[in-house]
Amino acid sequence: MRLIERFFKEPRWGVHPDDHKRPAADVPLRVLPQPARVHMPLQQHVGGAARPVVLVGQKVLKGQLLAQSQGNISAPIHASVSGTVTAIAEVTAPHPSGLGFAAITIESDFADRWIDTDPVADPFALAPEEIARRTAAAGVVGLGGATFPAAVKFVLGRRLGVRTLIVNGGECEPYVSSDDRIMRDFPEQVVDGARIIMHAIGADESLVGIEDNKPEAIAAMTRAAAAYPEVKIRPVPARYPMGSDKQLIQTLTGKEVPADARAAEVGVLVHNVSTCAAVHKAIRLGQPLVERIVTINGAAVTAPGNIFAPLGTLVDDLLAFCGLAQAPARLILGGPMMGTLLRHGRVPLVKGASGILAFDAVEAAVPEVGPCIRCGSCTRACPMGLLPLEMAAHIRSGDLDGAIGYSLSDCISCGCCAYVCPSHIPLVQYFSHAKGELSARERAKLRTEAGKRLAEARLARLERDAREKAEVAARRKAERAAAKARVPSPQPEPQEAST
Amino acid sequence: MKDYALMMIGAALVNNVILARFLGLCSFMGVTTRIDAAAGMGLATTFVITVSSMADWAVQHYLLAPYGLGFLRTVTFILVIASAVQFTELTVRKVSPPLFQMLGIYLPLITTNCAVLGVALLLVEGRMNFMTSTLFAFASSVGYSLVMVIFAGQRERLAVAAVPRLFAGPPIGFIVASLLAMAFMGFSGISTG
Amino acid sequence: MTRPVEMPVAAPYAATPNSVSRVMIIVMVALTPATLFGFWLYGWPAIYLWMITVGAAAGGEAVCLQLQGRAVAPVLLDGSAVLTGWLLALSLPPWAPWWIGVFGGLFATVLGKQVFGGLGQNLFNPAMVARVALLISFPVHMTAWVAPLPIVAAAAPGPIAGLLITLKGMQPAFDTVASASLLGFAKTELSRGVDLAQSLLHAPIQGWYGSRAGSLGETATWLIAGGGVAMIFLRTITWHIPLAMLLGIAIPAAILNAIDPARYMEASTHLLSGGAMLGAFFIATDYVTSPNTPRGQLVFGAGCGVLTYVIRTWAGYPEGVAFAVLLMNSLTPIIDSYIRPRIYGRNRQGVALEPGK
Amino acid sequence: MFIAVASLTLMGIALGGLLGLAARYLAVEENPLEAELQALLPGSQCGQCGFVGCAQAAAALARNEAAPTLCPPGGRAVAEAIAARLGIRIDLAAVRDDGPQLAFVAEDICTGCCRCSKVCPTDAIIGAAKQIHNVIREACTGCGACVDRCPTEAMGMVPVPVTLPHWIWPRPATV
Repeated sequence: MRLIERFFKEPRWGVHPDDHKRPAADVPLRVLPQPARVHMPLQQHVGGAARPVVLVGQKVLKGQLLAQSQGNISAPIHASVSGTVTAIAEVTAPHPSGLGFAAITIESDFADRWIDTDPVADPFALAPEEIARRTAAAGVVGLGGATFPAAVKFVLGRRLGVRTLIVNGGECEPYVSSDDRIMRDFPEQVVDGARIIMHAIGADESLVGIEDNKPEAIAAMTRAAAAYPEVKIRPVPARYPMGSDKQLIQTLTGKEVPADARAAEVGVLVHNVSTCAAVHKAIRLGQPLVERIVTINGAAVTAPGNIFAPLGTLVDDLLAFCGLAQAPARLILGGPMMGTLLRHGRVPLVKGASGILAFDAVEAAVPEVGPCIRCGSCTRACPMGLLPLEMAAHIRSGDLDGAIGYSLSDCISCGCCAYVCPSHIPLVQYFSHAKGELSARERAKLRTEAGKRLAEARLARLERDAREKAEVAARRKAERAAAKARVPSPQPEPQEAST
Repeated sequence: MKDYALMMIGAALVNNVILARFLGLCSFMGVTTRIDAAAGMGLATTFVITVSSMADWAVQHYLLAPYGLGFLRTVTFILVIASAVQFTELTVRKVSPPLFQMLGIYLPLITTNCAVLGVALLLVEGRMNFMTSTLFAFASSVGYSLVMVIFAGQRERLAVAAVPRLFAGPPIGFIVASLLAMAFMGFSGISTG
Repeated sequence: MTRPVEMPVAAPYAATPNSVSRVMIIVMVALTPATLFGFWLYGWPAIYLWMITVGAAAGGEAVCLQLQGRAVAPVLLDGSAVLTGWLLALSLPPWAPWWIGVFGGLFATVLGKQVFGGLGQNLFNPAMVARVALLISFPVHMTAWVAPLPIVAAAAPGPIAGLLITLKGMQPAFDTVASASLLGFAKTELSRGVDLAQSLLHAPIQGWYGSRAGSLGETATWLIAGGGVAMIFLRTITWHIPLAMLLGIAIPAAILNAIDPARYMEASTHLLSGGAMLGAFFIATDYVTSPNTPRGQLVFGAGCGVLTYVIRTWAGYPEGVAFAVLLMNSLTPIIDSYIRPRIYGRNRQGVALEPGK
Repeated sequence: MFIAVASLTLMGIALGGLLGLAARYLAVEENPLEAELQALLPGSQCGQCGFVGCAQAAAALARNEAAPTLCPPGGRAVAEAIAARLGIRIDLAAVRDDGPQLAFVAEDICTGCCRCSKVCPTDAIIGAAKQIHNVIREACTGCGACVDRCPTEAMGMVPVPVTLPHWIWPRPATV
């Protein structure tokens, strides 16, 4: 019977990897002791990097503004411990390149003193704009991994008249359970945050999509939402990538987000459960986003589980707290499907980091890559309906335009294709490479255009200079001739000054 | 009616211009790097073959045969074909500049595409009437277009395949063409059966 | 094997347990019952021919890899060359001489596969390329069938006699078992003007369980189909191509049989004879040379079926599966480039959906 | 003999007349190929191709008198684009492409002679006479015209430094 069910009832997209979420998900939440030092990167979000407003040597309190947002899409950064700013310098970014980015380093005084906060007793009395303003000031960004500034989405949702808020409790990445934990331990915060967001965008209902492999979270959330009929808990089938906005929207509402459009244009807005909790803290308690729950998991970890830790803590400190059974063969920030490879653990915890995985040699083993046998597994797995094998073949032979013809831009890099590939072809890397090359090409084009404009401006300038010089010369000549004509009159030349 | 159908199947599939008669091989290798270019070439050639074979039929029956000018056959046929090609070129250039770009030099070269003259000469040999010869010419050129498009699809895939350096390019193209010809042999016997 | 850390590896950092060799092994296991039945039915010569063909295919692959300076062992171990040889052997007359197997096996892996760059790069099904090449080059040997002579039967050749048959060709002692396959027989009779109602009365014996003259793979129809269905349930293949291909044969056959039963055979006869089942489940479903999308696979399968029927019925060759598969293989790139899945957020033409709807 | 000559002549005249009519009715304007090619070129008029400027280079390309690989600052991408526009195939391996480059001034050797800033096609070099010059990165097109002009060899080219948002995943090693 199960076989038949498996055969006919599975969604037509996605994959079902081993989730490895337990036992880490069932371990009670632990709080990381104050780290001695934190590094607060200026760019932990999509958009412009924040601009520092503190000086080296300055004493700061927990929650104090360190760097303010710059531009329309940006987010401020706050101190996650109290102490002294010791440096504003580059640290290694959580990025596969291992390149650095700017961060503010704070030496902790272990006092954990909060700055004066401005709690709001009744957020529903506030104007929606005020909620968006406070959320923006608290530096809340999408905590599911996208790290898009939350307040920008509030304003957008309100402008486009969004009626449905979708709260994303999908958390389909294997190993990771930080959203699960927040729903089990702080369901009231999530529900309250969701209601505040609904108020901010003017939505009538919110649908909380939770994968059915998290029954405890579903139960806790159902209890917390019992008093609020507008908040509906909707279990969804556990299938990767259910936590992707587009797939969750389709599963919960049946709506499809058009290509190149935003979800708000079909009347829905998606926020992660952790983002909801962060909004709750930002509004009700006036606390900026300075801490988060992060899953520490993987076979190299002695005591896997979820940790409540200040942002900016080094990955090494988090791993040391959980204990390492062996030197990890592979370090990943995020989940195994879409996470970021870390070259070492001296990388700060950023807002969008839901998990840190330390794999042992068995988990980290990369199977030998073979040629594509065109089996079509990737095509069946692709949640976007793309043809990964064709795109990769074109990219491999250097035909990027061919890959664009197969709609490379619609790829969400979920990794389903590379996961199911029986030849273990690193398809996502092909696509990331091509996307990078294409944006480099785009930048080069913009640069060329700018160069052309500058060159034209220069030519115009040279022409003008030449013309003016010629004019001046001509005038001088005329004047000289005129002067010669009437030698006796030694009049000064008033035009000279005007040229 | 059945005879016409069998004759057309025979001309298009069994005795395919390219795969069985080995005519028009230069365009077969030259313009088949992209499906749309091959389809455009097929259309242009279909037009040229059909129109010129109609004209050639008239020339043969009202000029060459009655006055015993058989020795002028090749010259006059080429004259007719060249005019038809010129006309097609002007039309394509007007109607579809991108196709004109893609076909490039191969468009005027339809003149020397042996498939065109070959079909015209086959018609004379076959001593067919006007209707039959026009249908035969049309079916032959449809067969030509079909193989062009099929082969272009395969070349598009070969372009991204990891063909060994030794065989990359025309060699693997000819191997594929031979395998394709083998597959088309499956149709043999249809027109006689 | 882990790669050096210097070159970053992109996500995902998890992989399916499936692999190319696992796929090949499943297909081979699915073929095993039918093959063993064929061995039992045709005795030692069939076993030798199978071994020779598989060996030649694997040997051809090994030599090509060696010439290209690529590692031989890992590629051979993926099993694709063995499978190609196996499928080819199943489509040969079981008592064919050794050089048929050698020529076919080499042709399949060298010209059918390795010149294209190896696994995954070929445009035509290697086994069918070899079969068609053999059929065109050696029509007599390729249509010399024998009546079933179970290995346990007293008249059956023993291991030594069987070896002689494979090495030296048909021995006079066994002339009596020479037979024709049903499709070939009917075609010959029809061309002599004998209609089916007459000719089928004294046609070669058709055992319902597959005991009849034919290649290894065309006799054990039900075992072949069973293996194919098992592969569908194991998700090694999908149902689209087999179903479409069988329907593509059955529907025109049923219609024409209803119109003129004296000229056109029944649909069931068409389905159960020749390489129909083997083709539908094991040959047309070859990943490399068939379309990727379900809709494309339906078109491909239906095309294979209809062409098989057309060639069987009207063309010169009694059996059309191999030709049909090759012809549809040649159309696969075009099917793939025109039939694509609908992309999320776009319509079938690839244009973005309207946000209003 | 007469019939043969006459019939061929008549056919020639008739078909020629028809084509003449067709040419009149199906006339198309000439493709603005030159303008299109010029749009593809970097337009910094650096002169490294041997022509005075990009317009002249485009004209030469349109007349088929120059190779699509003529533009060093454009690198592989421009060569590819031109070849695609002209419908010809080129050997891309022959194109040297070290990736985008930037000019830099070695400040300890610069004498402030202003020669480089005079030739810079985009005015990307600033600095008054007798002052150390500097390159505005955003404006530099990497054409390299300044390098040869420097009397003290203080000008050089460096690859554009890789930054976090501009980092590109390497293409996987092919098997």
